[in-house]
Amino acid sequence: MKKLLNAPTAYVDEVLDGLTLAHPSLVRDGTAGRVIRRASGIRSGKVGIASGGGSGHLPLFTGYVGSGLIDTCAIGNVFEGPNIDSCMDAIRLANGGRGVLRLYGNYGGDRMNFDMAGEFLEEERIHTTTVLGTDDIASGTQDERQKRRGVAGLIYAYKAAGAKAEEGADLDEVTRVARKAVDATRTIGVALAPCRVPTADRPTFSLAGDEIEMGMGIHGEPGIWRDKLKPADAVVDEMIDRLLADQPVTTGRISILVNGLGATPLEELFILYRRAAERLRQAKIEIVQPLVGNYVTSMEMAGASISLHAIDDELATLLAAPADCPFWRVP
Amino acid sequence: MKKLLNAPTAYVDEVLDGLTLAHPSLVRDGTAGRVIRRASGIRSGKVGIASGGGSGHLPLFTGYVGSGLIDTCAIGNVFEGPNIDSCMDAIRLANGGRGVLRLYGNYGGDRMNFDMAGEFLEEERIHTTTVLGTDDIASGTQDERQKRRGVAGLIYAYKAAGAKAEEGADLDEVTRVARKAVDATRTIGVALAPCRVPTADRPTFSLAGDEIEMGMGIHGEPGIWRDKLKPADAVVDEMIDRLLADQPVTTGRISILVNGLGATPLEELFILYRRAAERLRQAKIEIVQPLVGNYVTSMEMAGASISLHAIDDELATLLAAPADCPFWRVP
Amino acid sequence: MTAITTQHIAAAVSGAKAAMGDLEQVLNEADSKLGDGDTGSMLTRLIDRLAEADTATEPSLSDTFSKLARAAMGATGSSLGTLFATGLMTASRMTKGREAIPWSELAPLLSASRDAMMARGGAKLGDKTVLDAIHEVALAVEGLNDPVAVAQSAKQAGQVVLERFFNESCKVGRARMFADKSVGMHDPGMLAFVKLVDAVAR
Amino acid sequence: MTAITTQHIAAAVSGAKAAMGDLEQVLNEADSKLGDGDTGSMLTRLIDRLAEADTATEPSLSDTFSKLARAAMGATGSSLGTLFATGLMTASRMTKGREAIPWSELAPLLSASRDAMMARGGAKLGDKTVLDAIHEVALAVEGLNDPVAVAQSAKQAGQVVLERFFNESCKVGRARMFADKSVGMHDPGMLAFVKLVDAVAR
Ligand SMILES: Nc1ncnc2c1ncn2[C@@H]1O[C@H](COP(=O)(O)OP(=O)(O)O)[C@@H](O)[C@H]1O
Ligand SMILES: Nc1ncnc2c1ncn2[C@@H]1O[C@H](COP(=O)(O)OP(=O)(O)O)[C@@H](O)[C@H]1O
Ligand SMILES: [Mg+2]
Ligand SMILES: [Mg+2]
Ligand SMILES: [Mg+2]
Ligand SMILES: [Mg+2]
Repeated sequence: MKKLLNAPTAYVDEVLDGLTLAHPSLVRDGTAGRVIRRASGIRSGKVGIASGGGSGHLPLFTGYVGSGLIDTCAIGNVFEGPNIDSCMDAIRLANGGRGVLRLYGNYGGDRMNFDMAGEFLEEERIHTTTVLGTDDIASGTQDERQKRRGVAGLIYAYKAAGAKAEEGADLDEVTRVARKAVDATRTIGVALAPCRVPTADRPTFSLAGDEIEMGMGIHGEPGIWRDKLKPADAVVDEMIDRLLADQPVTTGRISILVNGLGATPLEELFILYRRAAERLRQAKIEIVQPLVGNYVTSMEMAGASISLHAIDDELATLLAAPADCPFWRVP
Repeated sequence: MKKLLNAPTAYVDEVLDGLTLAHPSLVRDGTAGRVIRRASGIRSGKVGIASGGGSGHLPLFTGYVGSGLIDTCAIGNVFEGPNIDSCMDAIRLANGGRGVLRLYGNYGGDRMNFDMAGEFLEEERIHTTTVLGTDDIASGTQDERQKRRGVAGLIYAYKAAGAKAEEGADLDEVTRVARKAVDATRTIGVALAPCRVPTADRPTFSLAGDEIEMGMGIHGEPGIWRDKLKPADAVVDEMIDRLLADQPVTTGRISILVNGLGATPLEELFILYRRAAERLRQAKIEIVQPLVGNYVTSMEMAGASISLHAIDDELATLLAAPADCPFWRVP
Repeated sequence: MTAITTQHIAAAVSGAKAAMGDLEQVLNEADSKLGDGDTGSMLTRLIDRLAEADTATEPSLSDTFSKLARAAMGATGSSLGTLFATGLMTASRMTKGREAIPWSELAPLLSASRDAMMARGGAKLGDKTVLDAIHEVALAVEGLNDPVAVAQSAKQAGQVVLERFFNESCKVGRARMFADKSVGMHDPGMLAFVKLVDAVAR
Repeated sequence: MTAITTQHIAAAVSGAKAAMGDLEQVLNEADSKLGDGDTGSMLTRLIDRLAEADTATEPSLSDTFSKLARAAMGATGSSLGTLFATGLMTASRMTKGREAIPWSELAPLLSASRDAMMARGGAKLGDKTVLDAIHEVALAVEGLNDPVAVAQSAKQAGQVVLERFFNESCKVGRARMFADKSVGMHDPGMLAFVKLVDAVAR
């Protein structure tokens, strides 16, 4: 598991330097430089959206800072939540006077730090709400849905909330649509090969040369089964079946994200998408704005996830609204 | 080297199906469905740009079909040139009555097939010219520059020629800027891990767990040296030194492409970019429109390439002109 | 009779730092089985930051704990690191204005930290987390006022708790979904706490 | 006295197809040393297409070669495949209107194909490519009119040329840059031609 890096402990800061140098619409801010915000700052009178999470998932989280998406992002070390200071900075920097939605994945560290940041900020009287991404169906049963982890599907919540905030909606409305987008989204992943945390001397898990693991988390947390590699169509079929079983698509319309975990080539993602589209067509579900590519990764992990985002008219409108960040653009 | 696919022999067609399903601006055409063209067709009166090459390099080649870029693309099997029929189809479909520039990489099979296609098309009186991408400095010495292979830097030629054609320029002008863009571009790659052709039962090369190879080609062809993994900065320094030695940047301005070969995470590309930008700043070379990401890949090969595209006012204008395809957009 | 002072805390931090050299990859490895493989590297960084925080001139134990808490918070936002910082903040609150506390106050300090960590993280005793280890050590040193006895009991309690939970399953985080897989291995947070107690209580 | 007919060509194609089962990965492997590792899979596909092309009812050898050339062109755009198709096109041109040709005309057919391939690909004899193998076989069967003797000589020539170039370096393509690395291995195109001659000349 070779990596092109310098000191492993400098990894995150060098990545952020490169990211912001290459994309001037993003700037580093915050006490420790661990917040990415829009270069233009928060528009006064707009509800702010602050997110955050661990490093190692580019374009998530920092890459989605942009118009029609999120305003600020607190970023931690690889697979570690952002620290309290960064969370506080991200919330403050997203404050345009109409409150801030905290929108991030449902991970222990992230939650504790955003919570503590909120407590510290109480006296500053920034009105905040929280919505947690919980789309990974392999990370909790149906009746524990609120305990599920947030993975690739989080970007649909960014999109909905970001579009609503850009419209000038108030915090309650932005919060409502973020929650609605989370509720409408389900994801499952399949892993082919692990990644390695830069400071660790071995990969986060190991899989035999002919094995895959269904349902694995984006940090390499255990999945539902581990078995021999199967044909792509069989893998997709199982993923789609599991997603639809967890959430019947009553609206008849979805957006789908076929997401690469990092090391899986675009070619394979298109092979997966082809089958997924076929299956959805058979199920008489219309696909709107499909996304195929590396949207939420785990460094050099190999594999893919599929997210289904069931949309009604409101979510469809928010999804189609203009958005622009270095890694996702809706014209 | 696990792959998510069905029959290895169905790989390319399934990829193209997925690609065109996900991106309706691209459609399959040609006798064997091995041409990708713009859904809108060629605009009458515009010079056409036809490209082509082997599969396995997405987003290259087919992904760059779009406004301000190329019009059609003949696509072969993995690492094989497109066949004559596809080349003929691509040229015909790019013909809007003002001639067609054939713009592709300098590989044996591609060249022979585009040449033969040209001969077969002679009686159809489509006026064509040819420009070959030759940016890979590790594939030939300075005095054999015309023998060098085309790699990631080819997209700069797409951009320049595409912008010029969109302006309404004639074939000679479009050909001139394509050649100028090729002449102004140099690339070098470094590989960390191989890929596998879907029908082959082993990778195209092997590298020890702690080795890298400088100058390796995008099909795994041998490079300049093979040695222990070095710090990212040292790798970048050597790459930049080699690029600048091959082509002193007299214009003082370049665009740079830090390109992932497929399995290398964005994080590492930003670490490389950070250093490259530092080095160019030290050399008092201004960076315009940097590109960091997977633009030209070799499926799941790990590693990166750096391309420098030295620009004068003309190339700068063409680079900045609007362009839009699923994988590269200039607003 | 000795009491716990800022110097003891500084010595504990040095001891912990020295121990992390060997522990880093062991803890990463433990975490990689069910989590993301970063516990060791996170703790290494966190303890490096504690060691960098100059606490020698802090007027009270409370200030020392507070400075360390802030250093810990700056070092990470991971679950364990944040809980660790939460524990330090609690210790700071409980030692307001005091330059030293008798060893017998270690147990209530640990218990209060444990409770604050439970409130913050939402886990319960028995879930097979760092909490169970803190709890066990707190119980073991309860009423003891002799540093040697405290060290002895703490170390012993660490071994006991590790063994007791080895064949239990994790009940928090994603690991709870794969309870079976967590049987027959140590929880990385628990293991970290026990190993650091060992190092500090030499 | 026998002559080369459409039936011979069909038999040669079947023989080649049967041989590819074992040859596919051997040739991929040979190509992976300096090229991109696809020679075997490309040839397998190409020869499958030739076998699918129904040439039984073609009126002349020329039509048979032409049909095969078109099948080959449809199968690939790789260097070797395209050169192969170029050779077949040349054979077609040289056999216009003829239902059969004597075995003694095999040599001029091979020579003409070789020349067309040189013109198309720009390589020279001695560059260590498939051309050298074709050349050697053409020389070896020159003047022979007995199919058994032709087969014998062709097979022998194949061994000779493989050995002769084994320690030479490649002079075309990217491999020329790393001439040293190509010493001590077979050129995949040359190896393919020789192995297919072996299979066809059983
Ligand atoms: N909510 C919680 N309550 C108590 N302990 C927890 C909680 N979450 C995690 N832990 C402890 O933290 C350890 C994991 O730490 P670490 O790997 O640093 O965190 P992360 O899960 O953020 O990568 C676990 O082994 C467990 O002991
Ligand atoms: N220009 C050329 N002239 C003659 N033979 C060539 C030429 N280019 C390639 N070859 C032959 O083709 C072989 C490679 O075939 P193949 O792997 O199918 O092509 P590609 O290089 O397109 O992957 C080489 O070993 C060589 O014998
Ligand atoms: Mg972590
Ligand atoms: Mg090839
Ligand atoms: Mg962890
Ligand atoms: Mg080849």
